[in-house]
Amino acid sequence: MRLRNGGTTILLCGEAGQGIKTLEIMLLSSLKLSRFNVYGTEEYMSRVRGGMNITEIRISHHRVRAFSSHADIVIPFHKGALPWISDRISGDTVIMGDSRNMEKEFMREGKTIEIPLTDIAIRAGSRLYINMVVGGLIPGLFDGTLKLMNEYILKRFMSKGKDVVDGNLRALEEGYALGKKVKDTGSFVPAVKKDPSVAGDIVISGTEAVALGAMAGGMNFLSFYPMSPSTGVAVFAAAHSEELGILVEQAEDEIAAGNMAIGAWYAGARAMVTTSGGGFSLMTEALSLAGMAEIPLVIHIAQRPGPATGLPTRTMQGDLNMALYAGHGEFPRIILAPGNMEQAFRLSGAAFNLAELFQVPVLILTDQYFVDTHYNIPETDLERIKRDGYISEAGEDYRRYILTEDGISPRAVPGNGKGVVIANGNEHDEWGDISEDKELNRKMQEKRAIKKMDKIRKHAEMPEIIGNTGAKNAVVSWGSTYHTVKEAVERLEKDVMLLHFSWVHPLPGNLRQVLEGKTIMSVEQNVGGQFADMLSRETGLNIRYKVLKYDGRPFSVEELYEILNSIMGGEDGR
Amino acid sequence: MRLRNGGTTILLCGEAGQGIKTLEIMLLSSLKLSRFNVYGTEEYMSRVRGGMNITEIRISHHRVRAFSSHADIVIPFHKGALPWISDRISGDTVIMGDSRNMEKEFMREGKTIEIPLTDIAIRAGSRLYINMVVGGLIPGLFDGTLKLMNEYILKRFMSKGKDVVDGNLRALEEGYALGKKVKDTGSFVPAVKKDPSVAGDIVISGTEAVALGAMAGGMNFLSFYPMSPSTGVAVFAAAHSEELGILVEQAEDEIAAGNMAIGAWYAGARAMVTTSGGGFSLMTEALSLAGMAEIPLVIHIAQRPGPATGLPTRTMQGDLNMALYAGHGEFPRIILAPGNMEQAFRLSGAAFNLAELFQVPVLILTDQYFVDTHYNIPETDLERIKRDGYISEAGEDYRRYILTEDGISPRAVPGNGKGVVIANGNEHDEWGDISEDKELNRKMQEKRAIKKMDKIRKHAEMPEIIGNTGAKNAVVSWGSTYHTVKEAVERLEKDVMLLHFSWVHPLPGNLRQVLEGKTIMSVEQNVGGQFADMLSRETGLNIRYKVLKYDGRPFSVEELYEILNSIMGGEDGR
Amino acid sequence: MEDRFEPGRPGSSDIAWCPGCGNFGIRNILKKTFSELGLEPNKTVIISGIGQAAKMPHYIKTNAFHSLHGRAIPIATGVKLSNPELTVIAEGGDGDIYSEGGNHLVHAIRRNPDITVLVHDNQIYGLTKGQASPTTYPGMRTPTQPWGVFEEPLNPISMAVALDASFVARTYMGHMEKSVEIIKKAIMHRGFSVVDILHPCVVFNRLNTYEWYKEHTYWMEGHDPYDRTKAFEKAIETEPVPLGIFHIHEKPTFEEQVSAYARDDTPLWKRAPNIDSIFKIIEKMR
Amino acid sequence: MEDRFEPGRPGSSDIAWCPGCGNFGIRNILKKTFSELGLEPNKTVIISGIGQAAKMPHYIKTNAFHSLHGRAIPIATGVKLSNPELTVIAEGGDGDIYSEGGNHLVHAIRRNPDITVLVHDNQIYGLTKGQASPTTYPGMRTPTQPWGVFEEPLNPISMAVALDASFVARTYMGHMEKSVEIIKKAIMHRGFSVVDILHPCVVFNRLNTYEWYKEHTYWMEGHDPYDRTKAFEKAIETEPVPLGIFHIHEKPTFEEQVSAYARDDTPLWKRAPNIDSIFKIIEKMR
Ligand SMILES: Cc1ncc(C[n+]2csc(CCOP(=O)(O)OP(=O)(O)O)c2C)c(N)n1
Ligand SMILES: Cc1ncc(C[n+]2csc(CCOP(=O)(O)OP(=O)(O)O)c2C)c(N)n1
Ligand code: SF4
Ligand code: SF4
Ligand SMILES: [Mg+2]
Ligand SMILES: [Mg+2]
Repeated sequence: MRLRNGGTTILLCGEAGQGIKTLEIMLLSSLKLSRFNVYGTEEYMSRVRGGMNITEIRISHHRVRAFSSHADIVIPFHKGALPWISDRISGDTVIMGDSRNMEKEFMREGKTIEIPLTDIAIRAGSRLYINMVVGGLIPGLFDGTLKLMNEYILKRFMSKGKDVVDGNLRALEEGYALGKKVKDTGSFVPAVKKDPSVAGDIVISGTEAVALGAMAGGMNFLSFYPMSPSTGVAVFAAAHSEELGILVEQAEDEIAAGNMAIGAWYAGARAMVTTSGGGFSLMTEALSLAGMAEIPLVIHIAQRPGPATGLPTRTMQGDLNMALYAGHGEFPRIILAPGNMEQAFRLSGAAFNLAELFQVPVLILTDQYFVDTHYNIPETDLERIKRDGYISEAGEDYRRYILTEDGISPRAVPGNGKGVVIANGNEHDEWGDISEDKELNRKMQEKRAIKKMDKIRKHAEMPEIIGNTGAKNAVVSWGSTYHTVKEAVERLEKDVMLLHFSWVHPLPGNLRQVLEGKTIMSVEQNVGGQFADMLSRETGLNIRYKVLKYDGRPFSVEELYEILNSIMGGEDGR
Repeated sequence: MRLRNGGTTILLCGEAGQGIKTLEIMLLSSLKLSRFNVYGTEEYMSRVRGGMNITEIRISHHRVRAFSSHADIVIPFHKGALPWISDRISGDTVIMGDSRNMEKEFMREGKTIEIPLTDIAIRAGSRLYINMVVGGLIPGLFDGTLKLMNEYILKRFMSKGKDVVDGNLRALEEGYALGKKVKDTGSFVPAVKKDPSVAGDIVISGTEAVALGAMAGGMNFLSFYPMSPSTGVAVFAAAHSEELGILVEQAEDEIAAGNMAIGAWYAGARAMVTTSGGGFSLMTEALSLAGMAEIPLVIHIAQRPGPATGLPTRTMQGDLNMALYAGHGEFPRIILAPGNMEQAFRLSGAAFNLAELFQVPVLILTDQYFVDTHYNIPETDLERIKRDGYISEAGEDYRRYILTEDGISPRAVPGNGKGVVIANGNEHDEWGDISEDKELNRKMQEKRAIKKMDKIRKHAEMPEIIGNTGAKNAVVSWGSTYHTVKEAVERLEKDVMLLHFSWVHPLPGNLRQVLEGKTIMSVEQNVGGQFADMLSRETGLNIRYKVLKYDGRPFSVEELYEILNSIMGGEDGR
Repeated sequence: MEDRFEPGRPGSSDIAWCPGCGNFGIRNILKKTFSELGLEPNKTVIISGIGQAAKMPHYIKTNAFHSLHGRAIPIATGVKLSNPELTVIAEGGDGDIYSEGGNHLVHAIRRNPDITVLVHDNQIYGLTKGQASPTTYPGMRTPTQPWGVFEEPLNPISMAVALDASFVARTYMGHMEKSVEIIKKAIMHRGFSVVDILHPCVVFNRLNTYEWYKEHTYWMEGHDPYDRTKAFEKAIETEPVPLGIFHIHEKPTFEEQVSAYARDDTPLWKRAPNIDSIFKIIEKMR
Repeated sequence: MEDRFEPGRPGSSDIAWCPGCGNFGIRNILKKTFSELGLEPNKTVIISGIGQAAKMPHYIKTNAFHSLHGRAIPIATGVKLSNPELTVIAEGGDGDIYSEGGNHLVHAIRRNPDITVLVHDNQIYGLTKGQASPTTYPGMRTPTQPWGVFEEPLNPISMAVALDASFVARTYMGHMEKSVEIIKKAIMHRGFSVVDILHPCVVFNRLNTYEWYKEHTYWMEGHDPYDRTKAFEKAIETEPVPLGIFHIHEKPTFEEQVSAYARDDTPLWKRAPNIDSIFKIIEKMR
């Protein structure tokens, strides 16, 4: 199968420590500047040096945003790389680079382009510069520019002295010349046209979209404990901490991170925590506190395969059930799972307004695939959300938990008004003092778990519907798989619609109408089909097929296409 | 409504610190010795002195094991007690005791028996002895014996000196004489006959049943961090630690408690943790570790109302969802929720065999109501379960996670055999070393989350079915409500059956057949109807009515009878 | 003046402590301290954990958050960082702060926010009915340690000195005036202060009674709190137990060093997102 | 002999550490220590947390549990208590044991089980790519502390001395022989031992390099590890950093005092439930 959005997919296969991450960032920016649509994503091992990492770069005339398993070009940076990715190499795949990195069985006539990358790097000054040789090679192959790359090298290696800068630049230019030569001699014919419309686009990653969205939503406090793949959000925020006035603090553990954020919200800040499944496990008690004390809270969970330490640097959507039910006792929460950069920006911002409006925790679920994926989007697609202000003043007799029709009590913060603000993790009366009064105990449970929940549900966003709403088949998906599922479904050209959920919980009330009578296929990256189960539980509908993947690698368009096609073939080709 | 099992219900209403807990234990033993069936339970506040506590004691010719809201006799130990429980006082209720503790509006002709309890106590030596006066009064009223009580006093107060012992004994005897007098003068006519069959019975509490069951199941390690209402199990085990060779350790926090238990199991011990919802929240990560590393684990969760600190000394069944989904990633677990003492004993023991057989965490869910309830049962109803041994030897090339047909790998422990045992919370190969191999990663997920789960499901126990399986209506309940629901349903005399679940998860496969076509009513103590949702999700059946209570107090037979009756009235009186 | 700190709410009149409990004395000490310092209830915050000690905020009028067992310190840190204008106190029991919350104490000392931690140290678990706490003396028999405690008691003073906490003191609540003085200094101290407040639990701790504390404690005289090694020597004395200020090390607070307040000292809750700056960052991603 | 500790499993050959990393040296030290002590792989257990350090059990042959970040100590305690016949080592990084697991270290010291805690202290988070750890020096710029760390570094030695840990030492892995000697003593010591092992992270810690450690550390001479105040004085020295055994306090171990082993020293895993005794307890409930 050739991908609908066409273009070329390049795999860079190296060890940790070979500078491929740097290379990826440089390539994406400069190829975008060269007027290509670009996409990049990484699969890497949980180690700092060595191992088998794969970076995928797609270049296209059209927008490219989905993961493809088929490689048009593979550049192996070390021996062993090709066997490791052999299932992604077909008869069409061109293998480029040092022949010493190519196992014999992969070297086929006309499809192998030997380029002495290492020798060139050594000539330029060090074998470490091999990434720069490739950094030049690829733009050379596609008639791109080196402009941004030069600047990047200057900035990045300045501190290491002129020699290093010059060596890198040399490597880059030699690579470029070589790429041009390969192209000009016709041994490789690039099949990608430029797209002038990308000029004003930005290249953004999931990490950046979440962080920037949160900032736009007014985040001014970020506490965290490092944990892959969630740390990037903290790194990004730390870089802009002084400039934007955001307090960023690495806590001693996730328990402290969660509770610091709760303290911050109690005092009126807009706080977020960024973590992954294991860290979130440790915040479960704090989540329950936020539920009881009605403290807003925003937690970003970048999922990775569990249980326990699992596969720290790989991808999974296995923590939905935990997000739904973490924390003892019963209290409402909101779960969002952006499917693309625009949604990540908008929802990460909106999370703060939602948390403050309903005084509940809001969980943003991404995953390793999502945070480590980059592509270009028009800057104008980033919606400027408004920071709503919901903070009240505390009068003399202020009652933090006053019982109201809709379950929401006006929320004051300490120091804003003459009264005092009493928050309580024990069951309480309207003022916030402990109460064991039977009636009041019941009413407070209803305030939180029924009234507030009902109100939130009315606010729930509908899934994005792609395709013909009258279709007989419906594919449902959530979170990071958006573009991959979309591309696969569009490619299918069957009687099928796609419902993609980025507002995951609570589900809006009228889904049954939309889905009733259709053959429903769910697509998600976990063992149990957690979203499918939730959907079926809430709508009473039967999910006929669960399309699941749980080996820690993202779904590819090709893979999904095959599966969905065979399912729908089975359904009499409808 | 009069209760089916008849008898008399006595409420002792005092403050914390008035010795009513001591009194309850003494009364239950001595009334049982006097050949009555007895039942006792406590509702108390989260404080050490003062407040409003209620102890309910039921005495009957028949077995009494359910909570009743209607009081036949109330003994207020302080002012304010009667208004606090006014909804449990009817025209029939006799109020006994110091008139200074009775509000005017509760003193009705013929139903008030003034007894100068305090004066008698003071005469016996101290106003503190008032509990002993009542301790004598009640056996006196029912023609019981003081035998055990005398002994108990001797044992308990010996360390405080002869004066205290004598004073307590005097108070007891004076109380007894007074009780006899009240009875003999006919101002109170006891309506309870003795039941000789109770002679060999024991009086056991939920706490004791769980602890003893665990001991019988081979528990030899108990780690915990104090938390109401779960601490009793640790207190009981600590008391017998030396005698039974059980290592009991209070950890610095619940995280340590959970992980210590995991270490203990890894080394071959049979370890349990006892905790409540908030503490369990903190064990979530450890649970996930047990799931990944396939370490058996037994956790007793005595539920109380949440979220957060909630109502520390009250009752709720609000943590089922958390028990089901706690922990990041996907792994199997077993959830048991005993409904009576016999089940608590059997299941707490079986938990250890199950944990070891399937190498998964087993969660035992009780609640405050259950652990603080006592009644008499024949000792012979305690099933002597066999401790199965599933520990293998590690050969030279031992593979802890060897892939097998049914997902279970023989489990060796360090030091047993020549080989080494490698457990791992990271994704791993068969030996236990880290692996990022795609195929292996997938297979290991399937081993845990599919194969083992399927195997456990086949092992799942069916619910206890009471009544006519052909009935049109079915009440479903789980855990601690067993006897209350049973008594209410039996009393209804409608076309209804009861399904009570003490094996809660995973549900056995063939429930749909049993329930299909019936009007299903679920009874549980939480806001959301968590069990009902699970049942509906797993069977696809609609639960027509959710009967819920969430004010922190237990369901009473009367209350349930009313609700179920009115529901079934609505169902055309079927 | 002290009446300003009487909450006067429906839920604040029935105090849940046992008659005779040392917590009443601590409450009086706090009311006196607060009013002598001229604190305002609405500019003061008490973050408490869970336990008998942690019920304090219901009986004294300030902003408050009665939170989770062990978590008062990180919450208090979050409050202070978000609004440095508030006077922030974290309060809890010896179980609360030294056992469940032990890690937070260690790392808050390193962070040095300007908050005051008051530990009601009754050397026992009160609310949960008498189990051993980290400061319970060896030999004490409890329901969960019927064999008699044998773990080394935690010495919070030597630990805080070893971590170079900014202000470290111990008092016994039986000495009202001296306790007020010490807690005043702790609150006024710029940086992280921890005060271990010994107090009897009249129900569960039969050893460390009012008389016991009177007999087994003494006030340090002439101790130089700026000498860390001396502080350590004093800290490891156990019989009798020294009272007073052990250690002071003035150093920049967390709030003074953190980059979020480098350019602007507006409390976080008054800050609006700087959308233009954010979009400037975005533009650079072209 | 040392080959006895080569695992030789399919997953143990590709060592995931970076070339030049100090962890290789620690691995050699451990193999030598174990073989000099004559330990048996199947009677020895390493419980490790999560981090680069914590990968050790894959590259040295013993029983092992590569567990959770921060939790090696409670797991190791559980193992030791269940089977005192095993030699139990807990291993992890400075983030692992001092940050996430800080509370467990504090309380394990109080409990004093006979286990050995080895902290690979590279003063940085290695596996998660270079964030500050509790022992990172102020001023270091990292991806998450681009402004330069300003928290007080944790001094694990002074803290352990303050808590009166049974055996407290520090070494630098660059000194192979001395490190072997110290870790041997730590393992042989009856009671809780903690050894802080300094080692360079050649990728993320550009300050504390092999040269740096050589220049900024020294071996204590003539220090009396039984003098606690002296140990404290030594412990708070930072420039240069002292190496050696700081503190020894021999005292009964947890296992020796716990009631479960009072009558019977059979490891727990070999015990069958004593059903008769249990039913005797039940009979008393009549
Ligand atoms: C996570 C968690 N674990 C355990 C508890 C139960 N608990 C409440 S207070 C307390 C200890 C009380 O002792 P301390 O902190 O010394 O306070 P005191 O009552 O003595 O003032 C415990 C263990 C809890 N509320 N939350
Ligand atoms: C609960 C939890 N939080 C965070 C992480 C992520 N994590 C893995 S290793 C590590 C720190 C590594 O530093 P250190 O312990 O010093 O070990 P090193 O890699 O330097 O040897 C962290 C934060 C995790 N695995 N689990
Ligand atoms: S239990 Fe102890 S600490 Fe708690 S209130 Fe009573 S006397 Fe005070
Ligand atoms: S990151 Fe540092 S500590 Fe980790 S293996 Fe590499 S050099 Fe060693
Ligand atoms: Mg205490
Ligand atoms: Mg480290």
